[in-house]
Amino acid sequence: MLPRRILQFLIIYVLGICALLALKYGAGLSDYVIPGPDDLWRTGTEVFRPFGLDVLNTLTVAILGQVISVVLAIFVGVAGRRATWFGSFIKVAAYNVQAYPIVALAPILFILVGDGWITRLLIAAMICYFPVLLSVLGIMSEPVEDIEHFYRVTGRLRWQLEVKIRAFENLSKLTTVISGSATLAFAGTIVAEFIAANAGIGYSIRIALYQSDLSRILAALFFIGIVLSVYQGLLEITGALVRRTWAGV
Amino acid sequence: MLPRRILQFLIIYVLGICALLALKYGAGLSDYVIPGPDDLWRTGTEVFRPFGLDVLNTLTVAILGQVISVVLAIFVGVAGRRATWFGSFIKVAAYNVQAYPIVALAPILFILVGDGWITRLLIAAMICYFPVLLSVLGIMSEPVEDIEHFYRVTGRLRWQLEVKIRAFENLSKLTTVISGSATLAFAGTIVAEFIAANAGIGYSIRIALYQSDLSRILAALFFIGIVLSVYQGLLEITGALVRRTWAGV
Amino acid sequence: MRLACRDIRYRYPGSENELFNGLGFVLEEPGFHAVFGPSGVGKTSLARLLTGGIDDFSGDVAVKGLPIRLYSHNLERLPGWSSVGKHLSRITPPGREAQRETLVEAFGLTGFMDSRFSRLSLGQRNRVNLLRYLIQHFQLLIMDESLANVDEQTREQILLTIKEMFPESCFLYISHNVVEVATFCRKILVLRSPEKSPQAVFVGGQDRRKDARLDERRLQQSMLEIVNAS
Amino acid sequence: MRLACRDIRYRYPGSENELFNGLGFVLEEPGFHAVFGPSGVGKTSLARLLTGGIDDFSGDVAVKGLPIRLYSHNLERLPGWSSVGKHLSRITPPGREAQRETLVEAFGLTGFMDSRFSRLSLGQRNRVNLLRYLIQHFQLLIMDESLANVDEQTREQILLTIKEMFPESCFLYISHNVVEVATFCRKILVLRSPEKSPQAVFVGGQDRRKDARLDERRLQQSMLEIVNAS
Amino acid sequence: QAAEAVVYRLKWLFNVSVVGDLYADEKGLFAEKNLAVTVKEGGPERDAIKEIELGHAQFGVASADQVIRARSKGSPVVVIAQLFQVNPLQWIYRSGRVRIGNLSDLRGKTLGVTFGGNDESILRTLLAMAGLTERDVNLFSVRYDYTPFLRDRVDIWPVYRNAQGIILQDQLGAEGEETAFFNPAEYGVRFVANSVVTSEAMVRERGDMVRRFLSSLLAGWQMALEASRQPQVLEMLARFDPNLPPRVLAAQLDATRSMVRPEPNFSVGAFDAAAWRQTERIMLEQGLIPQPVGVERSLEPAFLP
Ligand SMILES: Nc1ncnc2c1ncn2[C@@H]1O[C@H](COP(=O)(O)OP(=O)(O)OP(=O)(O)O)[C@@H](O)[C@H]1O
Ligand SMILES: Nc1ncnc2c1ncn2[C@@H]1O[C@H](COP(=O)(O)OP(=O)(O)OP(=O)(O)O)[C@@H](O)[C@H]1O
Ligand SMILES: [Mg+2]
Ligand SMILES: [Mg+2]
Repeated sequence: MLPRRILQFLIIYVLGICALLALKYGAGLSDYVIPGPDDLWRTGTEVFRPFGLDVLNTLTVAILGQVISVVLAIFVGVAGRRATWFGSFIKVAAYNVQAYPIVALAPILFILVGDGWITRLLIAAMICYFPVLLSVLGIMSEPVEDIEHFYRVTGRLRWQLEVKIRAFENLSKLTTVISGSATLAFAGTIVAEFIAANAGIGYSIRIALYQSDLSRILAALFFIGIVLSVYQGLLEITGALVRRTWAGV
Repeated sequence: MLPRRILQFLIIYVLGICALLALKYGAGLSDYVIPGPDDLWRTGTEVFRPFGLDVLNTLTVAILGQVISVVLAIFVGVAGRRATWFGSFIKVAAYNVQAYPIVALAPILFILVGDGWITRLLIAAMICYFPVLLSVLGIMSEPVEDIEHFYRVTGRLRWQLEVKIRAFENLSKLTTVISGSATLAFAGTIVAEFIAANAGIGYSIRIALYQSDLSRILAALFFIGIVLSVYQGLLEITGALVRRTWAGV
Repeated sequence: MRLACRDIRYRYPGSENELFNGLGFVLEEPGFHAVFGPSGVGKTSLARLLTGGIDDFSGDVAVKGLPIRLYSHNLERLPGWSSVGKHLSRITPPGREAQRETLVEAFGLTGFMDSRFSRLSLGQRNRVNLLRYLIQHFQLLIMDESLANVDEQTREQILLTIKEMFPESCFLYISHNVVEVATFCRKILVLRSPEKSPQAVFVGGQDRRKDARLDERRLQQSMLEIVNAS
Repeated sequence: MRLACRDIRYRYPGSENELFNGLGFVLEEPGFHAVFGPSGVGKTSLARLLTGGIDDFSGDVAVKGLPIRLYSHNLERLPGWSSVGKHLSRITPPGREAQRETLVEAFGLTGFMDSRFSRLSLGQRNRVNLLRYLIQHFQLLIMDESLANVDEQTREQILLTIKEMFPESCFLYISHNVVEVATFCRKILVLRSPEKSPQAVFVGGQDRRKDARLDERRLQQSMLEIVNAS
Repeated sequence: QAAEAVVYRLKWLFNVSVVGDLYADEKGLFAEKNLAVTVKEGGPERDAIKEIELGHAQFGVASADQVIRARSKGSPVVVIAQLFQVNPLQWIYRSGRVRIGNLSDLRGKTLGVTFGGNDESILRTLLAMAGLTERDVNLFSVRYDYTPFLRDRVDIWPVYRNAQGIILQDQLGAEGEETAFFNPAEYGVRFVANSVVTSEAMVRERGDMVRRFLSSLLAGWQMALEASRQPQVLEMLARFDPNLPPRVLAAQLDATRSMVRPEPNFSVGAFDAAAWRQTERIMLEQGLIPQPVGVERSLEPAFLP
């Protein structure tokens, strides 16, 4: 499963590069608009080590950010699941924060928490949490009548149990969303690095952009893709494992 | 429901402003770091019309972007729902595209589609589609055995019917995600405007950032919040309507 | 105890016809009673109405001495994350453990306490579900087709055990089996279509208990009355 | 036609005991047959095994003359987006519209064609679900407790109608009602616990048809045989 | 005695534009004065003035427009040195295809401009001087990447002449395209760029530390720009900015030198008060500040060596 995933990523990547090269030769674009294959290859070997390390650096932040965001999303999703005033208030707050693009919030964030690692983490978590939240809200606000009935009528339906039942009944949806959201945590971390950090692959992309070096950007995309495929694959395997052990299938 | 939503947004906004002001006076910060109430008020009245128009401009792009992204997400979600090689290929492709931060893809986008309106739309759609995709994937890959059995054994389970059944059984989850994703379409459009446009509220925010004018940014956040609350509220009402008519509840 | 309905009128929102059209009855003795009637006549609806699941009806439901009224039906499920036995022990009120064990035995479920609910057969699910209701505190328990997917022998054993263990409680057993309700139930509330008046009538059953012999003739008589009434 | 099982062995993954332990039987005549046995004995499992739902068993299932084998059970649902009538007409094979109408009538569902499935009573759902299978092309239809939540009178009418309309087809009717299977079924496959050998035996039933009188004595005899076999 | 901890926030990434700052740090010039300086990279979302006010930094680099804006909003910011004597913000163009001999040549051209940025103020001033209105030119909104310029959709494109300017010149040169720079200063617009800032409180209460810091910093700049140290400096730059080939780095360093030390014996850091006044006037005219702030009063030459 994991090797397949990586193979699939490679296919996509190669297809993308080929499309760009076709465009380059088709439209006769010069090397500074789209770099040629030799340039790509040279850059690729050159940045192999540094970008590899950068991506791993980014990955650590992304993983942490994802954990935070999943916890946050579950928290907000659980708090906002009811159709009460407070529930909808929580939802409005959570939605609005999301609507503000990070770039607009960044200055305020810098004022509040300063710069560095925490900001990077926070931005990653903010970008990642919302999609998880949407799913959690959808799942948590729909009763599973045929299971909950007994607990409700016998006065046993604490919120923890309610949440547990709904999570369990939608386990495969939840694991899909959570493992998929790794992608977002990654993208979020990169954005954060882009605007606020001095480490990580996002920072390298910013420098490459600033130096107008498309081959470096393409190389960075390659590393991002590989590492993400692996991480995502591992998450999916974990998801399957959780399903297996919890559901005893 | 709609007025309540707006009221809730106002409460959140006012709370946020108060927190900032408390910080300002607590730490004795100048208007340059955090603007005072008079400055805020003046800026607010000054930008009322232009920002209002900007936000509406952004909204139109966001709506279109959302429509595109929902269509795309459903398309990919349906194509990638099966546990086949092709299904997982589609998924890997869709996930990878998402992982690349827009800032890194922007140069490639500009090469491919040029700048302007289309790029803005595309970026909005790209940011918005992924969370919807995750949910659609989760929903579409889980069979509804007790309904599908009949159609499967009698050879009637075309993919359209399968999709329809699963969508219908998860209607409230889907509408939650789709109406929630409006937020993302909005944020996506703003990001796109930030990096690629010369119209819309994102563009105004960028200018305010360059001029480190926090009062303008706060005013922009206000308009974004209001318009988004209304749009989201309308989407939710539509969602409820769809549920009512389709499910006949 | 007393359970009295007076002039109940109810129509499902969006449906054309009244389901209950002046329904009324009074039940004053505890015991194992039945609700009987053709499919679609409103048994489930009546049960939900008596236990708070439906509350936009007109008319009165007066209840005395039955503070806890539970409704159980045959499509309920247990959560899937641990075995049936674990779930049951978690929801056993303190002091009822022995009762639970007796019921597990009588219900023929001894071998299935380590299984997950989703791996049980339909009849096993029915039984597990009913069992967990029985060990709760209640004065009235409505069993909506709770044993519909259980074989007759097991069902008989279950009914006799319940009657023996809970002589003071009130049960309303919804079933489509005439012989069964006539045999085991004390009073049978026969529901009829809304055009008929009265919409519900009581018929006496044989109320058979453990170790009691059944009078075949009187049973035939009860069955006839039930069929005639419906 | 011929439906023959030889030395079927099956154990659910993760379960300790064998469910089928050399099960074998041969059925060579079409008609309305039953599968009978206590709850949890493996009726549903056998049905799924015969229709492809379970395929990791050992032993042989040899089938001749029954190319289309359908399995239906009582927990199935219809999609909710339009009325039952619309769904039924969509899945009616060309030329079977009249048949469908006859069945709707006989099943007592005439008034419910405009309702959504989720608004039907349990017994009504059972009937709608069974009905849609009957109008499909099939040679073997397994009905797993398909009428478990329908009242006796309606059930009788349904069974008689089915037998009249599909005399050539083969049915396997899973039910817990001894009287019913003894009355209406031609052959009754009684499943027994895996320790017993053979694990399945056939008992003859009365195969009652419309307008035919029932011989009470022979019915008693059949019932006794069934009970003794199980 | 333990060194005093100081945070110094730059305006941009580590590259040739901060070569003196890096050199001072590398060579231990701060440590010599008993200061433990943390030099932090800047970026588009960074604002040294705000960080100084919030106490996250003690010194920083800001452009003149930032300083003027902050002063007009009551921020207690003080400028203690002006690093760039010539604003590196200039426009690159393909001299083979585009000819800009005087301001009126801008007519009809597609001009890259970062709306809201310094280059907008500068460009608008230039247009006003040439008697051109927005309708006489096409303004093209500039963003993170250069593709529109690379694909020749825009005639002139704003760059930091000593940094990206050199890189683009090199890339286009490799394809045989000639480039040149359009420098506003040649037309009399001398908008001030990067300067060293700190807070009024620092000046008032920690004058000694300010003096030690600034003298080390400026010494770093002096040394980094001396031709004799070029190999050493290039080696250092290559470490901080490893992606660029040495020839590009050398060209960048040359360009920087001419902007920070226009003459061989120029003392780095001196104020060009007239340019500051012009900067303020431009901002006032364009409505970027509501009223004059008297920017000279925030210039504090007392700490210059
Ligand atoms: N939610 C609903 N909306 C509209 N009509 C409903 C709804 N639920 C049930 N009905 C109708 O009300 C009538 C009574 O339903 P009810 O479920 O109470 O019947 P029942 O006596 O329990 O039948 P069964 O024996 O088949 O379970 C039926 O005709 C059914 O179609
Ligand atoms: N998925 C499963 N995994 C493990 N064991 C199972 C599974 N499904 C059923 N069983 C077990 O296999 C046995 C036979 O189940 P099956 O559903 O075939 O019984 P049945 O004869 O249909 O019973 P009923 O009359 O109650 O429906 C039961 O003991 C049940 O617990
Ligand atoms: Mg019912
Ligand atoms: Mg079964």
